[in-house]
Amino acid sequence: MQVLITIVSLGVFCLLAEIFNLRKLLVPVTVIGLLAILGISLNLWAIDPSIDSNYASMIAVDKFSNAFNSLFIVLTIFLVALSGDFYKEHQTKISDFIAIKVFLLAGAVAMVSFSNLAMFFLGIEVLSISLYVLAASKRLDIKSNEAGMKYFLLGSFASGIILFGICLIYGATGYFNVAEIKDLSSGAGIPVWFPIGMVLMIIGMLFKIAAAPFHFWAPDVYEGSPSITTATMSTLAKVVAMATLYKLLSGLSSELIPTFEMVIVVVSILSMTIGNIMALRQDNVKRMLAFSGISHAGFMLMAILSLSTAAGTLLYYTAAYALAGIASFAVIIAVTRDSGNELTENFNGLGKSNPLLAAVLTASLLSMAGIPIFSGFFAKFMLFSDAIKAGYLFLVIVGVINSIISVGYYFKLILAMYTKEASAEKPAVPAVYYLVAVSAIVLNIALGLYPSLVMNLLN
Amino acid sequence: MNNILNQIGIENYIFLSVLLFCIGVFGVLYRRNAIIVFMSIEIMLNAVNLLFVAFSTYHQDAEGQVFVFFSMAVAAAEVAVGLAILVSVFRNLGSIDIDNLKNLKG
Amino acid sequence: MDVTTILLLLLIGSIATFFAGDKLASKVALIFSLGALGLSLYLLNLLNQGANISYIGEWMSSPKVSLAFKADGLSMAMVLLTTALTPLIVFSSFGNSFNNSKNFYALVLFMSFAMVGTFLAVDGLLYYIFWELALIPIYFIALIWGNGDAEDRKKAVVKFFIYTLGGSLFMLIAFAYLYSKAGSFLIGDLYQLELTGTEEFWIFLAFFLAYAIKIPIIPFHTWQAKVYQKAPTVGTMLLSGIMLKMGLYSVIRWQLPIAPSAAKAYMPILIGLSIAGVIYGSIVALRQKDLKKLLAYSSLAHVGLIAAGCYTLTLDGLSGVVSQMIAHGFVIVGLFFAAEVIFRRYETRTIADLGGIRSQTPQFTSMFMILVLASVALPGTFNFVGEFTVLYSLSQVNIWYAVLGGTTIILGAYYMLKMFQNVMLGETNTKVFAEVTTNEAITFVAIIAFLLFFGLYPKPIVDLVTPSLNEILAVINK
Amino acid sequence: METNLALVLLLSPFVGFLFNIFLGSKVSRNVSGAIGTLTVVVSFLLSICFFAQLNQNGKPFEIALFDWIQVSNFKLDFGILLDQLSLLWLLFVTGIGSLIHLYSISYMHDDENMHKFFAYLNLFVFFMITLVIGSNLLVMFIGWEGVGLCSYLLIGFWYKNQPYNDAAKKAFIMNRIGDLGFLIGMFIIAALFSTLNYTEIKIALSAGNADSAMLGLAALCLFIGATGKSAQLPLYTWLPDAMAGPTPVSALIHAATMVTAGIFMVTRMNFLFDLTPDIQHIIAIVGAATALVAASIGLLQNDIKKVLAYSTVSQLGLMFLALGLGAYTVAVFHVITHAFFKACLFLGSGSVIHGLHGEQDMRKMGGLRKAMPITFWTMMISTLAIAGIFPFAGFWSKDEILMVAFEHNKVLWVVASIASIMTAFYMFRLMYLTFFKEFRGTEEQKHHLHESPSLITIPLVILAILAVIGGAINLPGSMWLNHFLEPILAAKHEAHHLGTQEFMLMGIALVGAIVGIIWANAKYIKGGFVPKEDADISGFNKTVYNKYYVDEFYTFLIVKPINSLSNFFRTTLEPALGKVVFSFGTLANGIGTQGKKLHNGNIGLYLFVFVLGICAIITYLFIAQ
Repeated sequence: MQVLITIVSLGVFCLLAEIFNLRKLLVPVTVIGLLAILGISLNLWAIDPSIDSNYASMIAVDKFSNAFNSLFIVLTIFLVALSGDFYKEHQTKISDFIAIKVFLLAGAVAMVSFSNLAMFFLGIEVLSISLYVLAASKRLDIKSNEAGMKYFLLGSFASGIILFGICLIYGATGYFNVAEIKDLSSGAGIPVWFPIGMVLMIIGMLFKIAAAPFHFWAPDVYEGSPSITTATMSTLAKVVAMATLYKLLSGLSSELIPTFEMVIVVVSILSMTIGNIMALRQDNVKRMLAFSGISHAGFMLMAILSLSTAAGTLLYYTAAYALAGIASFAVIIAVTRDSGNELTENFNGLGKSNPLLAAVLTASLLSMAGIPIFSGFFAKFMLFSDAIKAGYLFLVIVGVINSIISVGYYFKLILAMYTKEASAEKPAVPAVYYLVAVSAIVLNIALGLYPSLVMNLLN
Repeated sequence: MNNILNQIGIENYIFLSVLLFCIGVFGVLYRRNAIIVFMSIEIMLNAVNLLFVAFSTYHQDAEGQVFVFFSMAVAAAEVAVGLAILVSVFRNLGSIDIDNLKNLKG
Repeated sequence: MDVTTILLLLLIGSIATFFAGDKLASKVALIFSLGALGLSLYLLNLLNQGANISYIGEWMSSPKVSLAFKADGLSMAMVLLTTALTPLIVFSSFGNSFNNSKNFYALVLFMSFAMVGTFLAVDGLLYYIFWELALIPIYFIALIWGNGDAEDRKKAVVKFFIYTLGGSLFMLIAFAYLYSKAGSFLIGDLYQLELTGTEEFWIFLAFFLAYAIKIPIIPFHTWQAKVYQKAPTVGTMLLSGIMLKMGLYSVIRWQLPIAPSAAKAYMPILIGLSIAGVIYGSIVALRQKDLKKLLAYSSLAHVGLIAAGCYTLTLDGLSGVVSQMIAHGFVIVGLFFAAEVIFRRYETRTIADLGGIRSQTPQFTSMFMILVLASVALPGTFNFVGEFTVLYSLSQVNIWYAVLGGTTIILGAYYMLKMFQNVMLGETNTKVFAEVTTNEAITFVAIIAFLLFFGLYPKPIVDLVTPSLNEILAVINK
Repeated sequence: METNLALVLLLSPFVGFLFNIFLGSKVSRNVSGAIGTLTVVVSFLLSICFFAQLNQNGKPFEIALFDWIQVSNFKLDFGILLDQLSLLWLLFVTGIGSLIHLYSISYMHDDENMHKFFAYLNLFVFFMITLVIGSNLLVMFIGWEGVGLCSYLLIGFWYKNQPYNDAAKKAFIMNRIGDLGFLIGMFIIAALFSTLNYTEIKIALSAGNADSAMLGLAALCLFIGATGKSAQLPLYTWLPDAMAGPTPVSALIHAATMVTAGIFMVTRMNFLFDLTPDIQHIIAIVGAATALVAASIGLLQNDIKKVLAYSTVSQLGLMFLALGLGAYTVAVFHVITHAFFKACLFLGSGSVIHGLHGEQDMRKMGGLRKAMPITFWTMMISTLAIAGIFPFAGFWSKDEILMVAFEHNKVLWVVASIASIMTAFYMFRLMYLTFFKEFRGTEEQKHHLHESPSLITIPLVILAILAVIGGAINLPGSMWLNHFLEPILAAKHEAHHLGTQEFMLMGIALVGAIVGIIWANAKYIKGGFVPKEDADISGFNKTVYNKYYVDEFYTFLIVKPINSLSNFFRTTLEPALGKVVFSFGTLANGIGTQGKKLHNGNIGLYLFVFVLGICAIITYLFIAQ
């Protein structure tokens, strides 16, 4: 709860900063503030997992939520750091944007720390509404408007579904408290609404992680949104939704019923395949990464299949994926900031004109493709390993085939960087991009070299 | 309160809510005017709210009603943002037909 | 002192090369690769004295992966092949100039690092990581510094990467499966697993896919010729000289002992495919128009025979395979270098444009001739020792395998001599062909000296690898 | 001491090779030639020493130098075995080798790459010695392949001429076909006896419990090896083409030494072949057939060296006939006499070609008798020898073969006799066309006609003398060779006691030879016939002239199909296989392109699919439960 409160306070501070004209200091101060919050979050590590009863049992501070919180905070630090330059044309609104990001983080923290469905719902809505705003934040750009509109319509539709699900669960059990629901859910005589409610909630979350067939919004919204928002969606929002889905499932019922596992398997296969195959023919990098994100959602769904043991793996996968995502978006923003579009052509000749950024982007793409020594490899490997243990060899084979396909489009970008000639001179890139990109990829590689750092946290 | 539920039965509330919810869903699916789509979503949310209240009564538990307040607040916030986006869209596009939002595809 | 020092040296060398700058890069790379060679010879000496130069350390606990590097005779032989060829390859490139040479040489050393790691690692996942790591540098080397039409090259290189990666990923599944059974990736634990027939079959198949593409065994070879042709010669040398040996080594180290009964059950198919590769590669090589492509197909034919030797599951087969791997590594590097020497002067590799070189350059002719002869396994060269032993082991399994596999000595002579005739002989070419430089000559002489010395006295190598092969055979036949 | 001497014997030509290859271009031609010759002479002298020693104590000298190849069930070493058989071969290899080196100093004097020539020639002698003195099959195989290599290098010595290179390549590949047989044979033997050492195989065989089918296969495979190297049916076609090389090469490699390697090997492995009578029959039949076919082709050839080449093939056939009949000594005897007179004939023809500045077509010769008397007389003697005229060396050895054939199989005898008559005919045809009548070449050539220098004629004379007296080593009666080889060949072939039948056979052979000579005389001296131009040859003659179209047949049957298969693979199958792999990518891309149409940006569709997804999942869950 401390974390949540401090984050919200930081958000409020950001808003106030506008009033006191502290715009120049805003980004550094927010980053420092977030680092402090990260410290708090890590400090909580020693505390026994317990439900924070001081706040009406709304928040549960356990290892799972703590670990994910820390990850979210790290991601937010990167995203905020990138915002400074990204919004430099919009100085007057910068505190709004940053405040929204911080509030978004608050929503994210609420989502993984909930021990009451009310908290869950509030978290998800805080996160979603922040994203609607961010997606549509380029007011004069019709694409940004369209992205915001699409995201909003589909998102609130999904919210309605989730809400309906919560309602049915409440109706079936009479509780919003997760622990109580779990107790009741395993007992006999539970009304039929309960599974329906569960399913509706899960479907809502599947929408949030952009799993097929609920993925249609993702490419459009990713493409239309300002790049920094896309970065937020594809890294932070996706990771949050995935963690929440995991927590929701493991929190509400002890075991998935086999038929429902089948649904997850099908959705996972569909997401992987559709994501990868669609990504092959994309010219817009953001759109391509959107489809890549869809396929990663499919991969992450594998973790659901070994619900009791896969928390560590999921944390690792999300961390690896998000860090690679941050690194690649840092480069993408840096490269495309002056061109007005995100077509692959912008990357032509980057290997010569800016070898460091090219190397970072290459590394992050390789990580997403699952090439060792990057953490993406271990992430995939552990997922596969867990899935095999759970007896889903077939799913793993599909996953592997998809990994092979994915190399095709990741390498398209790499090829553009190294084999094509640059069309125009690239202007200098501010240092912050280098800083973010390099530190994200270094973290990624560090996770690759020492997977135990993360793996052992939750096991 | 008990009496009313005894007389009518919780199932009927559920059916009503589901019906309302479905009306909302169909509204979302078939209408092309963004405002009407918004309203349909509101219908969906309100159907759920209704059900929350019914369950709250059924379980003799106030939490459900408290939740409705959350959900109404959230819905209001959502619509506020939604309308803002809609205004922005209308300014750029001169229309609020969602079928015209086809710049992003492929 | 253990084998990790070689790895560290190569890794540091790679970084140092990168920071040395474009001018010094090649020299720094040469120094480090020579250092690695010296170090591996020193370690070999330690090994021969009975010292323990293996290393095992904890890496991660969940999944349980260890930093396990075992240096037995087989591994050391392959490490030596790598560390001996790397300086040679680096040195051979002194006559070329590369853009961004610091990146280039850093990648070469990094690749060498990864390959040494592959040969040493005895932890499944660690091995797999090195296996994949080796792929990345060669991808960039071929892509960025390759020759020919950029679009064509890109297509070929990307296909190569995706194809080999695809195969390897199935191996990864196999490892994941084995891990779920054994709870460990250590090779010793994997050897001891009791697998059912079906399990073994699928695991064997997964490994086979990875190795058959890498080696390559037909019909998984389609990436090979184009990539060899398009890659810069250094890349081609790395690929053909060392990298495809990774596949063959892995067959011996991983595939056979882990799934021996599948290997036994499908032996005819495996040997048949391999030998079909011998004949097919030889026949395709006959009419190639491009010198490097011809050599690529010759390589296909040779590794086909080597692979056949692997699958005989006999000591002779395996020890012949090791000899032949080393011999082929050297000879193919030499042959590609000869192609490069010609290219440096004539700027073409089209056989039809060549010819009539011999009269201008007697030294080069002699050295090229010796390499051609080594490649057709003339007795007295190391290649003969390997080929003889492999064919002998095939004849032990079934005399017809030896007969069919033996056609390589006929067809090999046919296409190699035809190539030599068209490239070197005939009326004096109108274009001037400068005699080889001292640097070039040193490279050739080193290769030739190696091949001839071990051709006459292969005992050190055979003695080195036999004990470890016996251990592996004991596992296979348990 | 003996070891060192043996090593010197072996390595001396190799030193010559190294000297000539590295320093040859820096010293004068004469020095390089002299070094090349001397190193072979050293080997020759050492061979004589060893021979003398062996004659004294009768103990063969065997030593294992160092381990070489090691496989699971046995170990192979570099071993040297100097016994009666190897020393005999050594003597004539190094002896004739020395003479031919001497000859080459003059013959090759104008060639820019003379030092290379000597280098290769030395290398050849080195490998030939290796082949002969190895103590196991694998060492023999080194030499076996090594001489093949040298043959390749020397046939293609004038490398600027692509047809010559083709001939060289052909020789190497044909040899390699045989070599594969040799290898397989070795494998079988190694599998059976776990050794390749001659002595050990012999001991193992005498135990007599080996599978006879496998033995037969081994013998057959080894014989296939021999047919390659010794140019027997069906692998003989390379030898006539090999005449592309300089004439000394033809004399040394393609007449006297290398091509007899097959006979050496079979003789070496006599204990194996003796146990496989079926294979011996095959050998005899192949030998006889080769003798006849090659002789018949020789009848109509116009290239002086081609005639000699076919004659060589034919004579080798006779030797194999003897081998097949178990008469190893007889074969060896003929090998030695043949080496003398055939080397002489080749060198003589070289002298003629030298005198005519490269002309090899007999139709453009004639009347050279006066201009080149030494060449003429030495060649005449050798011709008489090869034709089997009493008392020249060839008479004795060939007669022995015919006798053995008569004893075993009358058909083979008839075939061999016909081949002999043909031999006499075409050899005299050669002599008549070359040396008799008027000169048919250009005026300029006629103007330059001269006898060759003494470095060329001395070897001719020496060889001619040997062609006369060479038969002495195994005259019926003394049978020195038989006795000498007894330790190796274990007296399997009883020496003929001279009876009526023998004399009668000798007479028949002699008469046959004379008939051949008279026939040639009638046609070319009396009739004054000169062979027609290529275009005018017709009918069966044309078939024979074109060597029964065997080369064309091979081209059609093997070379063409392989090449078109290669083309098919290269242009069709390879891209197709490549496409299979690519097709996965293409398929994925295609689906992607189609999928783009599905993601059409319509929110209505997105919502619809969303709802559809929900309905599907819920329906499924209800049905499944």
